[in-house]
Amino acid sequence: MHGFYIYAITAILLFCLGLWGLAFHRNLLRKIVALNVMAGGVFLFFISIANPDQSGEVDPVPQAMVLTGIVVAISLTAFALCLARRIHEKTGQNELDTSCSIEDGDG
Amino acid sequence: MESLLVLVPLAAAMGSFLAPGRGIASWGFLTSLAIPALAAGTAMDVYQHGARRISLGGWAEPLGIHLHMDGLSVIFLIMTALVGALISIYSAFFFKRDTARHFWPLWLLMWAALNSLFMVSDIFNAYVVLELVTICAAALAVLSGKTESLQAGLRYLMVAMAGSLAFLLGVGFLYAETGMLDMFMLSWELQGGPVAAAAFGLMTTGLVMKSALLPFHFWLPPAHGEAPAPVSALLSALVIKGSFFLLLRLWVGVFEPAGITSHAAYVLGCLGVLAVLWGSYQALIQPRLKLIIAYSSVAQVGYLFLMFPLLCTVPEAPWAEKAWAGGTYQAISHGLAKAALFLAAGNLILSTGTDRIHYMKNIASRLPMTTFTLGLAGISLMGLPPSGGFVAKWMFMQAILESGQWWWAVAPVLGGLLTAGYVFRILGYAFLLAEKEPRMLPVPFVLEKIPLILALCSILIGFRAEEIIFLLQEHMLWAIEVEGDS
Amino acid sequence: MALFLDILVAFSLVAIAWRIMRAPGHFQAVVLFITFGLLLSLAWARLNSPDIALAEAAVGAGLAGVLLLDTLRAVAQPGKVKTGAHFSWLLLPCLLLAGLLTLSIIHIQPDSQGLARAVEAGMQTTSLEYPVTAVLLDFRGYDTWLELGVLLAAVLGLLCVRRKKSIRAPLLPAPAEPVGRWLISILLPLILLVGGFLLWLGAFAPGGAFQAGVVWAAGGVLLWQAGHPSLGALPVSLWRTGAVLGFALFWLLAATALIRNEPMLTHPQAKAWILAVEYAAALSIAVCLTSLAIGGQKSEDRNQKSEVRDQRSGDRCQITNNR
Amino acid sequence: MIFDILSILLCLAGAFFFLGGTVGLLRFPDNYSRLHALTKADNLGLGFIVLGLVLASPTMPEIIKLGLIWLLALVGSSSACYFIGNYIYHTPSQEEE
Amino acid sequence: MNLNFWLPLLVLCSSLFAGLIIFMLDESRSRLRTALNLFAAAFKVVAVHYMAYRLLVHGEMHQVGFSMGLGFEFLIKVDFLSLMFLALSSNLWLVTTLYAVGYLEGSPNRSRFFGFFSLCVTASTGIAMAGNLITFFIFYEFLTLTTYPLVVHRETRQALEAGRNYLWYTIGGGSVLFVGIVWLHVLAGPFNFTDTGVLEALDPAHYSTLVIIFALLIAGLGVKAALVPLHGWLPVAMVAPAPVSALLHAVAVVKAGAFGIVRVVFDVYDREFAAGLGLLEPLAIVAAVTIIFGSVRALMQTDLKKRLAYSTVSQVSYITLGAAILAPFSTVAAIVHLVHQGIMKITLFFCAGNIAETLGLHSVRDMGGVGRRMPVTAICFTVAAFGMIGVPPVAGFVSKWYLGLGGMDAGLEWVVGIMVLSSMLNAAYFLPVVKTIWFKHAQKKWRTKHSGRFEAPLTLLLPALATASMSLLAGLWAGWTWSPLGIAEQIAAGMGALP
Repeated sequence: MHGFYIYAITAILLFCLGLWGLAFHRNLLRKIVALNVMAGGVFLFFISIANPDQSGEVDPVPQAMVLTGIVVAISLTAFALCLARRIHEKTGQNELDTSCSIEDGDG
Repeated sequence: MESLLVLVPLAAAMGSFLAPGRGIASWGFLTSLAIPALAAGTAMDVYQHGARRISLGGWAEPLGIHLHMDGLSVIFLIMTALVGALISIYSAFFFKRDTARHFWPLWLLMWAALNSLFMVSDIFNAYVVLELVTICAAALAVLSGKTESLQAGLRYLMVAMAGSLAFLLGVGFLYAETGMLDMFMLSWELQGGPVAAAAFGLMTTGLVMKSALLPFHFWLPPAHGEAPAPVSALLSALVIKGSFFLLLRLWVGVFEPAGITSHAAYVLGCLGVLAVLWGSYQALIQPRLKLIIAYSSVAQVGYLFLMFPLLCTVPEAPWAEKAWAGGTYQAISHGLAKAALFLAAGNLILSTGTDRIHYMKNIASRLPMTTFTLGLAGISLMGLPPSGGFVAKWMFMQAILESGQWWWAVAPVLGGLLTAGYVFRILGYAFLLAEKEPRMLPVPFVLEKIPLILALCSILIGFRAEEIIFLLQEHMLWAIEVEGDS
Repeated sequence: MALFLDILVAFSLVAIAWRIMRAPGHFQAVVLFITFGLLLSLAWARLNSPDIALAEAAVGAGLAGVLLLDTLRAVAQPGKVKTGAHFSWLLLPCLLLAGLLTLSIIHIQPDSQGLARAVEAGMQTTSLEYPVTAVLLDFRGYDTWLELGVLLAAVLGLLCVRRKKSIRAPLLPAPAEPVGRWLISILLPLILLVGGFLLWLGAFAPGGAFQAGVVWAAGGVLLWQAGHPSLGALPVSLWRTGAVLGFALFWLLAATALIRNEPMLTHPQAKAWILAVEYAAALSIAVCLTSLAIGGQKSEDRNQKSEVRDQRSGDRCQITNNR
Repeated sequence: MIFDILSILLCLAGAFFFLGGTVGLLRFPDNYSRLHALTKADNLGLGFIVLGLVLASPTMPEIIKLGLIWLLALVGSSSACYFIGNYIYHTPSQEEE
Repeated sequence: MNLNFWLPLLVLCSSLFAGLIIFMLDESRSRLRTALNLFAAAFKVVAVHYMAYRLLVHGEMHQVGFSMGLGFEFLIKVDFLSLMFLALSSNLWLVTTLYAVGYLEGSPNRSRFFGFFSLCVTASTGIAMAGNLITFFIFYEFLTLTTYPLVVHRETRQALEAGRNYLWYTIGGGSVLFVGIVWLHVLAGPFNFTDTGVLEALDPAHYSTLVIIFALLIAGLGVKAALVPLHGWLPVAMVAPAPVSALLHAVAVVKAGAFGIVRVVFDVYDREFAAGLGLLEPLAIVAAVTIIFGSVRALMQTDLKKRLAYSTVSQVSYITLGAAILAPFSTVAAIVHLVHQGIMKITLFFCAGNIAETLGLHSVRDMGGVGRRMPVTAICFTVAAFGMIGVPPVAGFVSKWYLGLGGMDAGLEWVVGIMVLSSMLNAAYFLPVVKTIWFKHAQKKWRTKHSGRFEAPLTLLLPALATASMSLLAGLWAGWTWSPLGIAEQIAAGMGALP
């Protein structure tokens, strides 16, 4: 019972810390790590509600959802990292330009 | 029938992935033949027999996942089918082979995901489908491989991921509160309360981030402006609508019955008005055609959010039907018009090699068809009669005046004026005589026709609003609840 | 005592997350993130969810760690460690948000069983014996199917960014020393075995397609790291087939139901059907994750030239041909 | 009863070695000795803990699994140690943090 | 075949299809284009007159309507008032087309020009036949859009500037009008022009809202009708080619605004009810101010076309003024001036265009000797100018006479004062032009482009001649039952509004 609150609140804290990190860091890698911390928080929340009283009874549906979520998260992370890498190759930067370019379109 | 809407593009996606040879575009052709027919069939079905749902795998609520078709879904499905099919044909002629190899599987996957999204009934399933749309959209956005597009794509991806995670946390809260995931069960199970409110806030924020409403609009113009033209069209016309559709579904179906929407609705409405003004203003000062169109999307998305204060503040409001119809109409006519605009911009780039509007001089006589397309789509965006945009504006305006929340009228009136400003800014350059004849390449026949067809569609849907509005009002989400109960 | 342990785990999670955000060096942050993943899997073990713990240990700590470290190596800027951070005041609203969400969490009555009862009822009908696997493959098979789609889409996205026909990373030079080779020769069979075991286990106990796929993917990454030529020798068509196989079988499962005039994804509750799909899914997950892990590499030199050409020609359409 | 006490004692011993390894990691002056402390102490610590758990576990399959875990951990940590050492050896200019 | 159904559609489609086909024609096929255009115009004239015959003589009702699913009907319905505007626009389309063919000979982008020209006429036809406010609005906005390409036709920076100006004004006006229409719709539900007393039957609590709505409607329509201070776009738009100016001032745009005001006052609000709400007097004052202001500004212009433009600002407000005075005579004046002003002003523009095109003269000061060089043009100009001033027997006199009578009837003596003042101002800015044309000698050598048998190409000369004689005839035969005045009198007597 108390376990539920402990983990749920931890989950929320992780989510919010990740959110802050996402806004706080300029480095793309750090942003992606922050997103993953957020994801960890969300997943932790799901599992904490799957198993509120830490008895043997575990709701399998959130577990399945988290498994799905982990795959989705790693897919997006891998793609984002690949993009970050490509950007580094082209610009030598690990950050995004904040200014919107006015280059020509897809010509 | 409905399942085929998902199965067919998925099969084509696999096909184009496994056989990326010379005929890769034929996968797209086949799909764009099949999907409009299937969507029309589904629409007829719903039109005649009312809303229906199927349980995937034969597992009933609350365990299984369902697909849900009602008036709202089929209208979005048809819009997606129409826009998707036309853009597919355009793309078949637009992309060279080495780009086509990457384009087709991603777009077909995304098409399936969008179709699935418009039939979604399960909130976790909604998350998975949204992520599929997101990753495909981000990958498509970087298709050109330019640095700007890579940066824009990554920015979009990260915003969308954060939005999805907020949405997912909201799903968790709802599940913790009610122990179920099906929207239609939630709609009569969910009571108000802090947990539901937290879920509401998280899901709304997440989806608003993905729909690019004002404070979260920053990712949209570069992402849509830097992508190749057909991709910009897809992103603007369809992808934003996906998350907006889900938001609408959740608000009207789940949270409004629970009575936790009223204050937030005003916030969304205000943001919508600001988005209309800010987006239009930005569109007025952009130097590039595609950026103008992209900022116009920011503004037009703002319109959509006017629906919420009109729909979700007063229960059982008599004007709700009008706001409902107006918003939906806005969504579909914007989809059609925006696709037409981006494709026309694509033609322009093909022909002149740039989309800076200073170089657009004299296209009115050199590319009359494209100019005409820009004009027609512009009419729909401005909401001038007779066009889809006008129907939307008419319905909205009626709802606004009937509800007595007259201050929302700022958006349609001023927004319409500003829209006229940027549309005619484009057309003004188009009519301007060039000092010296610019070098222009001819544009292939099909590429010129397709945006014109899209623009014409966005006008024509203004003529026969009756059936669409019937579909929307007779088979509204909340009208189905009784049937869903059985 | 148990409570103490929970508090300890929870506190360390938060503390590590804080350190991840505040770490001055990127390398430090990544290593801390790997630790974070391990700790998270510990939390899940504490919460009686061995499946998730397994998956997290393999993915969150393992695969994500490899990805992050690899990227870090590629984008390292020697002599220029910028911690270009801004918006530190944003911590305040984030904490406020945390406070609000916590306030609402206190109102959750964690005694509702969720869908556990419905799953129990469903277990009577389905041919699978382990609830989590049943939910994944049967009750909510649609999610799993689309999740394979997301994985596939990520691979497609990678190809798109890299402008490659297939994920074929340049092989690292084979290690000169015997230890690496020895390690591969010991670990690889073991990895194959463990993956198969997990897959087999999934039908009635914690384990299943996903965990097995991740373990196999780890094997693939190891192969690549060790510069083993077998990965490069894989024909492109075979690789493609492997990547879509699970997805395609799911598609068949969905489509055949239509022929029998049943809702999509309905299937005769024969175990063979489900198991075939599960095994194919495991294979596809392994192929896709391996591709994701090693596909972000820069292309080989030969490819690089064509890549440059690609960029220059950009997206100009067939018009140039038509003229 | 006697098994339980023995098991607890063995686990405590394992924990002690882990602690020692960690202290070594933190306190030793150069990379090689740090590595040494870490791997040696961890292997030993894990060995003790596995032994303790073996004493406490009821069935044969579990005992085998525990044994496998120890073996795998040994393989893993020793090769990791080798790789790290190799790396440090080949990049002498790399200063410590 | 049910003519009552098909005839209005035919009238509408004759120009619509002509326009669409012309768009598709290649630029070089000028003969085919001209033939098509003239045929469509002639067909339209015939159709309109046949419809007029059926309506006026046999009392047949022409009506087409279908529901758009938005809670209102798209309704096309022809009454006497529609007929006035229809006859004006169809006849003038024919002559203007002829004129434009000659005027634009050999210039680029003619397909686009004539296409939009036809669409523009379609829009004004639709405005004439609209059976309710929403249908009216649809065509009204359509008109805005189709005139833009005409205004910017020359594709110069100046033309674009004028076009932008035009758009800001008219689209802004359109938005205001839109708000007014929707509000009215929300308040009173859907109703047609022929339904009387709808607004009067409303809860008196809504009367104050009705005042606001009236203001919105008039403000929206006033932009096109060039009511001061919403007239700014009109003089700037003079950069467009002469046929376009003719169209803007006489047939389509300005007229549409004035016609809309007449509709709103007569058929939406009903004059008695509007007067009861106290709406008419302010409107009359605005109109009076516009009349004087326009005339004064016209006096200050040296460019002939500019002078004509300000003259339009002033003259069109006669219509508004007539509508705003609650007396049968002024009603007649408002309606009849709709036609009279059209034919007279178009004559003036044709003549100005002729002079500019043939001799390259724009400024009033340079026009000495034109009377000797181009006598026919000069005569036409003089007739129309006299009409504008109000010299009998030209048509303008009739309008002014009735307006004055109406003012006396309604007890608003100041209207007569306005009439006198305005006529004096009219004289003050037209007579010098006439004098220069006839009695001054040429100051410098003319740039002559044309060297034919006549003073100007026949296509430019004939239209001017035609409209000049029309304005003369309309004055001379004003007593005929089916003359503009005759029909206007019938409308004022309450016969125009068929059930």
